[in-house]
Amino acid sequence: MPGDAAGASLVDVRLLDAPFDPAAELAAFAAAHGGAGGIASFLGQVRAGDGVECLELRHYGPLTLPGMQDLARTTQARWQLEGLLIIHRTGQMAPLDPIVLVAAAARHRRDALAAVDYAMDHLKSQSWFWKREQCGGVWTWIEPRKQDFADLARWD
Amino acid sequence: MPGDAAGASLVDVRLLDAPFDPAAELAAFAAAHGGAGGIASFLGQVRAGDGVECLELRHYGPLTLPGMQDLARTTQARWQLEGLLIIHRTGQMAPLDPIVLVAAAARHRRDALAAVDYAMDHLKSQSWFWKREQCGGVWTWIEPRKQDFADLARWD
Amino acid sequence: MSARLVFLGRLEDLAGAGECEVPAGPLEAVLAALEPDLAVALLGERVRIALNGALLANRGGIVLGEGDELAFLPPVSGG
Amino acid sequence: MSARLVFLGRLEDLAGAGECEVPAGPLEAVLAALEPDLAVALLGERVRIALNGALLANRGGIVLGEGDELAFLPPVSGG
Repeated sequence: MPGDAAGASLVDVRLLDAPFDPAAELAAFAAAHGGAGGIASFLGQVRAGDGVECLELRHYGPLTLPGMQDLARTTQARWQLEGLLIIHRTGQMAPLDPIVLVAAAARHRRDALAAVDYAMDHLKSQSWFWKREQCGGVWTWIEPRKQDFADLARWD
Repeated sequence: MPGDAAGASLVDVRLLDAPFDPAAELAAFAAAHGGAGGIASFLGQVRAGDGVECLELRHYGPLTLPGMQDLARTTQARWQLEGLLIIHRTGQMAPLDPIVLVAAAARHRRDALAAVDYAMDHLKSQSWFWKREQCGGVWTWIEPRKQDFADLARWD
Repeated sequence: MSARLVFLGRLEDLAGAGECEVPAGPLEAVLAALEPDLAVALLGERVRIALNGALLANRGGIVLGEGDELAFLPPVSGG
Repeated sequence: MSARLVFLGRLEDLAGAGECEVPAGPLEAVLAALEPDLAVALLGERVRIALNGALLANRGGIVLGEGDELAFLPPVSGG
């Protein structure tokens, strides 16, 4: 329901091809939804120290952002949220660069934490992203992990 | 084990009687533990719009901070974490003021999210804080909620 | 010779202060000298006590010495 | 008359490009004109396909028309 007025004000979903500042995004989100009482978040960054020189995330324009928006609406419908933020990078990233930020504001702590958990599991395993890593100058595509499917099955 | 070298570098527990900036704290935590890959957090703020003019948290010096440090060590022992931050306010706070910030850095998303969840449940129900709210000029002490005990029982 | 009682949460309202000086001696004698309403509240089964910062498992046989601090801790507030 | 094939993830490496122009027509004929290794990979059962941005439930009877875009989507990378 892209035209849904309530959804439009509560849900902020972005697919970015340039770096973003998670602290600034969280501060703005907390200010906008401060009345909720609680804000849970998860920030995924490119790991350092694994020998990965560069991480690249590819997406498919016609599917990736619409899929993230669907996920946001499903998440919002499943828990009592006062705000939901989903930001995901595409393109090439260096170690320590932010990849994904999910934040949920809710009156009740459980709702906020569960919504972040749910959205992350689905972003990781069901969103249209293909990832490759450069190590020692060689690019390798990353395959799905069994753990992702196990994570996902928790919500069935 | 206050003298434990690894614990000292991984765990940051603070009891503050003055305001703090959650965005700046999270940014510093993410920078310090960026190699972990994932950072989960929960921020509790004084709710706005409930008619609460002021929230006050009292503590008992000899027990409150040591109890938080014990909780941090228990949390760190239970999950694979690369960093854990627990900041809790005392004193008087206005609507939208930050009360509590818990953040956990881990290689695996589940560990970070579960650690934050666990630490919040125990901070809320087992830490030595007494809370009162001022509404219409009248102060009222807040009683324990059944939900807090239900939350806690999930970890038994 | 005096000791100190510390009242947390709603016990502070009842006591009219966050703490008070009391003569040292057995806890029963100390409580007997307080306002009856306050003494009853301090004896509530959900009220825990800490002597010089250490939680006590039970309150039998407590004798307050010079400079001791005994804190009365009602249930914490939660959520 | 031409259509476009789009290759995601490791299929791009195999194809040597992220996309390519092909003559319009039935999908079987389009695939038959590609490198056999690539055609086999595109037919993999875990590869999903999207026609003009809409995921297809199955790939029977697809005929590419002028300007159509057919994307081949291998399993996403996860974690």
